[in-house]
Amino acid sequence: MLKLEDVHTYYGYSHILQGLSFSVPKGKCVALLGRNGAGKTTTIHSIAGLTPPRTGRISYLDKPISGLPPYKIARHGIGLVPQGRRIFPSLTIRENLTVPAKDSRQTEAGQKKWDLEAVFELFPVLKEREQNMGTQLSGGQQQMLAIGRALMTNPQCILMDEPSEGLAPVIIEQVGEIITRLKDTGLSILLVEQNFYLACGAADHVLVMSKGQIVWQGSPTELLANEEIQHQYLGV
Amino acid sequence: SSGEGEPIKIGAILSFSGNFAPLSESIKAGMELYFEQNGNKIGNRPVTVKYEDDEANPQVALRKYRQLVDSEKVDLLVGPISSSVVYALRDVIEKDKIVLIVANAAANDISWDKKSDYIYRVSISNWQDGTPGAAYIANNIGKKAYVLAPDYPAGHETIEAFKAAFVAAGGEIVKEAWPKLGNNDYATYLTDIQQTKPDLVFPFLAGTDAIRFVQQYEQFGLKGKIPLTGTQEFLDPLVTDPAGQAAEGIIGATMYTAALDNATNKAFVEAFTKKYGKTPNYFNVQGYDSAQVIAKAVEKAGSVKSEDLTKVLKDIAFSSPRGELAMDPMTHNLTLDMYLAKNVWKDGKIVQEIMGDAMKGLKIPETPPAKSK
Amino acid sequence: MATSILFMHILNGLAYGMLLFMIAAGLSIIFGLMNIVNLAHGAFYLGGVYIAYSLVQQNLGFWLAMIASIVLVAGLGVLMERFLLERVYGKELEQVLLTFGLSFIFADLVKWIWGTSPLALPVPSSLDVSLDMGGTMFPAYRLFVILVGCLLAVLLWYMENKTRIGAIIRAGVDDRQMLSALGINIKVVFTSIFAVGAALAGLSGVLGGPIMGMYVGIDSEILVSSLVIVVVGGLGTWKGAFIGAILVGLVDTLGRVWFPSLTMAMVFVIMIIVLLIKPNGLFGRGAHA
Amino acid sequence: MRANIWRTPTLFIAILLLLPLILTNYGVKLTSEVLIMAIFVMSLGLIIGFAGLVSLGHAAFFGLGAYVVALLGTHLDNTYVLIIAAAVISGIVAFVSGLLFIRSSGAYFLMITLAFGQMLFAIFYKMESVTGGADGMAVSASLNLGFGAIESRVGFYYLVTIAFLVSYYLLRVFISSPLGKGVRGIKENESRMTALGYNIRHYKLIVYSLSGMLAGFAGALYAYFNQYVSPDLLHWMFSGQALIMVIVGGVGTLVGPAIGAGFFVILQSYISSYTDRWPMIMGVIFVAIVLYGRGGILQIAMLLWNKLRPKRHKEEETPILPKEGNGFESVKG
Amino acid sequence: MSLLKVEHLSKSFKGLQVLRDVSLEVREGERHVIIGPNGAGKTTLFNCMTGTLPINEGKVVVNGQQISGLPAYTAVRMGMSRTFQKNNLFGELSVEENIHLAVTACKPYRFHFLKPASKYAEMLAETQELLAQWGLWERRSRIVSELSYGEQRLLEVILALASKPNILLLDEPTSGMSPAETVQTTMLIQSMPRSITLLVIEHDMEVVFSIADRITVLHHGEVFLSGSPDEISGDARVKEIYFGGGTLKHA
Ligand SMILES: Nc1ncnc2c1ncn2[C@@H]1O[C@H](COP(=O)(O)OP(=O)(O)OP(=O)(O)O)[C@@H](O)[C@H]1O
Ligand SMILES: Nc1ncnc2c1ncn2[C@@H]1O[C@H](COP(=O)(O)OP(=O)(O)OP(=O)(O)O)[C@@H](O)[C@H]1O
Ligand SMILES: [Mg+2]
Ligand SMILES: [Mg+2]
Repeated sequence: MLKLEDVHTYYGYSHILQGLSFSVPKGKCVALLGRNGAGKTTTIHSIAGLTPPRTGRISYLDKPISGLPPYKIARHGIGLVPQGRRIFPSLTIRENLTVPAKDSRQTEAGQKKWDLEAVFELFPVLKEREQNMGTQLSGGQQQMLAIGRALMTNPQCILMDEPSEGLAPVIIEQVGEIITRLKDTGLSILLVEQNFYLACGAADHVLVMSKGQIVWQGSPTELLANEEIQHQYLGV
Repeated sequence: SSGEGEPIKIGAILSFSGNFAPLSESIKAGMELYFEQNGNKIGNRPVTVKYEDDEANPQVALRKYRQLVDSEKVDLLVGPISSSVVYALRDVIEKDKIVLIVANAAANDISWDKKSDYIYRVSISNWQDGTPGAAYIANNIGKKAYVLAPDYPAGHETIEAFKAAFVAAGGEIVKEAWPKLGNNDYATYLTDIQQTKPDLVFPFLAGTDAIRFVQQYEQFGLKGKIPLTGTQEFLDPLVTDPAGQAAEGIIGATMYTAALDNATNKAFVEAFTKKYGKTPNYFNVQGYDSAQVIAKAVEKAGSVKSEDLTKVLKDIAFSSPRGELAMDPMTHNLTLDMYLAKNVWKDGKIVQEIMGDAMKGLKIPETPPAKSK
Repeated sequence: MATSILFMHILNGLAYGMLLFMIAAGLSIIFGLMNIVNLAHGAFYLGGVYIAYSLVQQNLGFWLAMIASIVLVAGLGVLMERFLLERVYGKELEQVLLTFGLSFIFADLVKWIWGTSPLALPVPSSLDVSLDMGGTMFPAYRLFVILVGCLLAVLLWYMENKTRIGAIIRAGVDDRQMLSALGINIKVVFTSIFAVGAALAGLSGVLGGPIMGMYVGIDSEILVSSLVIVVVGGLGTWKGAFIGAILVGLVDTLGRVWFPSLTMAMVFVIMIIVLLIKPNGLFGRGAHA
Repeated sequence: MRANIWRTPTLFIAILLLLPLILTNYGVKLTSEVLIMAIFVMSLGLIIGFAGLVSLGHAAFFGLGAYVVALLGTHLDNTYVLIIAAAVISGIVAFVSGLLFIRSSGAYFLMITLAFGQMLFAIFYKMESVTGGADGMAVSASLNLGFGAIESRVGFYYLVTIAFLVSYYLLRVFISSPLGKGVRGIKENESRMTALGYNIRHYKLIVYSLSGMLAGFAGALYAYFNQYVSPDLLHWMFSGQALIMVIVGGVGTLVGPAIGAGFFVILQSYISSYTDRWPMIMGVIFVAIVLYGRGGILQIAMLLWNKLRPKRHKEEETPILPKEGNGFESVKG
Repeated sequence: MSLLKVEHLSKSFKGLQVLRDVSLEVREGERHVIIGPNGAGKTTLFNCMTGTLPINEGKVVVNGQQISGLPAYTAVRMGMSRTFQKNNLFGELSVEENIHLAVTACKPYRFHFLKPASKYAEMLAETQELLAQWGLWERRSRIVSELSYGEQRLLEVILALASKPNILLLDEPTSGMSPAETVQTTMLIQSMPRSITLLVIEHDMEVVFSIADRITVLHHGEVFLSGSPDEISGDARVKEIYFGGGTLKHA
């Protein structure tokens, strides 16, 4: 499982994450909510090693991963669905999926292995268009591709930064189901969402973030009950 | 104002970077050898030579010229490899009234329209390079010549000269080819030669162009099939050493080879091989003679003032490794003896073998000859 | 003009094109694929041919010398990528200055070590024969160069279509961060591919030397013609460099025959025409650099 | 604040005007050459740093300007006419070639401009009867602004200085003007500019032609300076040098390229006269600039300046650094 | 009469038919929302209307004047400006500079080059206004690439507004915005003067139904259904292909 202890991250001089501590248990989904600029993406990037924390400790399965280069962290089995899709423009859709592909040796026995077929089955449109360039997909389709790409690394723990962005409601529901399915196969999930209902629907535990700090946490039901927090920090 | 023992400053403008580097280095070596032999003194005055790199670019050369003349205050200049540099410098030289000893630039016009009281050439002119071999070739090798030279002024001047002399000797130019300067693949021309089937091929090429040509000439199986002649570039270690056996058998006229049999040359070759451990090429000689001419002129004139120097330079005579030479006052260009030579393969190395005289006392005409064809 | 001679000229053109392709192959990887503006390409060529020359002088034999000098040049490439270029990925202009500086340094080193007088790397004796092709002779060595060119083409084709390498590099050029976040050690990939590119440039030096010659100053000629080929063909695909080289080789050669007065500008005329019709080169993937 | 904006320039101008008093003849000549180069390199810096058009054929316009003076000069000897003709003709050629080339971008633009330059080079190289071909030609026109021919070095120096200052000032206004900002925007993001309603083609063409004109102007001055022109002035090697000067000085600024020009020319001419190893030394310097002087000499200079200067000015000064500045200085300063 | 007309528009990318005979009419002042499954062709429709992409058949008419076929930048001259689904900003420039460019775009003085832009009071004023209105004032000198994603989404919308359009095309304006910003943006959109005609692509139903006068559903590149919000929300087939079970709401 994934564990953050008193993580501080900076961009140059600006102190963004101010002592973040939380953990994502195995097979559970933790949702991270907060207004724009709260520091959610920075949190995700700190874990993935894209913006390494200056102080504090991040460990996965009790192995420290803070300070490792991103690719090593990823090889620990941590997958990333980045904000804004970040599809590789000069790769075809197929290549976008195959480039990160990792064979299932590392994936635990009995766990569902993600490969092209599996992803194509999940998002059939990707198969229809496999030879198109990644950026020739519609926004939503790119989002699907980004999710599929992360799954292709057969992660143990997956970091999702606003996976529902630009998706039609039906597909959002589908994403919700995917998340539940992933949990069932024993994946841990850190879910950053703006879609309040998706987050509350899929998550077992919710963190509310503001100005780089966790200002509230609890179960979805508690949050749904807590008008005040919703209003103050999420503006729902 | 030549006070006793006051040093003489010489400015050398050469092209140490770019394709002319080897020529420049050779000339430098020659000059250094001469001055070293004479205790780096002219008369009782120490000599210092300031070398500048013009990158074979007239614009840079002008900058270097100013540096030497305005800042270093040199007494006289020696140098350029490329003729365009001489043309660029000519007017300023006339203005500043400073003497330039040309150690290589071969353009004919330096002795004709662009002739200057302050510019004297101790190297060779394109006309003198193209002319001398022609008669022998026409009479002894063949009448149908395939000529090839880079498509730039020197190329045209040299071939022009050769043509005139060759036709005059009853020869005929069956084809002219003009590759670009620095052309690296001669396949097209070599194939064309195979088709044209001339009696002989007469190229004018310098440095690496010449080496590539000679080697590819062999690679395309032409060596030994169609006689290869050429200008003196093809009879010079600078080309024949790297070209190796491919250069074997080339015949032509040259103003210098280490094999020349005269006292000065014997001494020169010995001293040179002692200092540098290799046989001298004709650029070394051009450098050596430039230095020698400067020294002689200064001694004779007893001053470094241009007006004095020009008086003596006009008809200065000196004994060069090339033989006894003298400046032609009408053209400010040397009267040269040209020798017939041949590349022979002797114990793992190409050497030049003198076959006799090509032309004695060869002067460049005082005015441009009427163009042939 | 007789067909046989036309055939010869075309053969020459192809041979020259293949030579050019061999020389440009390294750049088409480093510049075309990795999108690194490498003005030191010519310097790699120099390195290749001069090192090989010295080793041959130590009578190591052409082929051993070739392998050794390729390895050395590749090593140079690794150092260059690891310690210098790595810091300027995505900054084309800084790459320009950096590699330009390096090419200055390398060229001057060569001058320092080997002197300025031109040298020549002899054709390996085993190939130093010329074959009779219907009356006209043709050097066996050039046929060998054509062969090598084809092999390189196959190699590049394989890398691009049969392995993930090509895709990984393109992805790395698009978004280094994202790619490494997907578990790919992009540093290692880039360094090794850069080394391959350098090695190819070195190889082209060794094999091109006997034809193109060896002297300080050829590096910039090599650089320009390689750039022309890679750009005419279009960045980012082996096909580009290959077809580009053949095209340039043919037109340049036939140009010498049919438009002798244009030889100076021939190559550039082709380039302008191609780029006016196809602004991204013949097979370009779209604007780069 | 105001004072602060004006201090540096006035200081700079003062220095330029006083230089001849302290410099040797050669120094004056060299500085004049540097200033001419500076104008040329600024013109290139304009399209590279602000329009993102990296050209490797800019010398073509410089050389063209020079040849215009040389060739026309044999027929009529009016400095004003010649210089204006040089600028205009170069500008027109830039415009026409721009029409064709603007379409391509990045490396393709780099190479197509290189090709264009080389074609012009070939033309001037080949037209022996007219241009003297490879041997070049002497410039007969004499420099005369109506009050007697300017022959003295110092006279010429001051002329060039004024030319430089004026060009610099105009460019400065240009880049901070709406048009200039538009150009900068295009460098950043073409599709957005189009979506905002800018006709990016026009902007690119305008700035490219302008830069060509300025290059031609510099070329014309150079023809007067050396009294001799040769095809080398159009060769891509020269374009390449200019490109290097731009980067060395600092891309995305105006002063940068000017400084780069001075740095390059002076350094090279001195180093090369003290050692044959000058290419290596230059090379090392370039590498060092990339590794330690992110963004060129100017950057380094500013950093030092900021260190030396009393703290309180920091805020006002920093914007000149390329990263923040982006040629939007005026908005900030 | 309708201000904006799309007539029988068709578009295909080498063989792939993306828009099929799409016709659309938007009355002046109308707030028209386009919804539809991912890949339905919404963004492509925008691209074709604004001339970003060439169209195969049909035409686009604004104020009775055909604009299809004209270069992209002319659309803005016709008072039609747009946002992008994928952030498309001047990453290296500051927020303020971004807006400067947007404001200047259609000003007569955009070609002036003899006076510093900083001397054009009007431009500065308009910029300030926008910055204040959208609460980016204190972030005005931030380099855009250093803004958070949502903050950048906000800037997308601002740039489109800056040219004072009378037809505004918004492609998923609130995607990536947090609920708070979404509400703010929605309100700003509602508060826009009726002189501005709105064409909005949106997947957030709350936003859709709070601004739409009229909704068009695109599906497989064809107009599937067009009608009032109530008609749409009531329609079973739309529910099936687009809304889905709506389970989320009751999570
Ligand atoms: N590269 C950067 N340099 C400097 N500051 C940055 C950078 N990226 C983000 N920031 C700042 O850090 C803060 C947090 O950014 P972050 O992207 O983590 O927010 P977020 O919670 O992901 O917001 P959103 O919901 O919009 O994605 C913001 O104030 C942003 O301005
Ligand atoms: N440049 C292109 N080349 C090929 N196909 C394209 C291109 N752009 C879009 N498409 C295809 O056209 C269809 C419509 O794309 P579009 O972006 O308009 O969808 P959309 O309605 O905006 O979807 P979303 O709601 O996900 O943004 C998609 O199937 C997409 O894959
Ligand atoms: Mg975020
Ligand atoms: Mg869309």
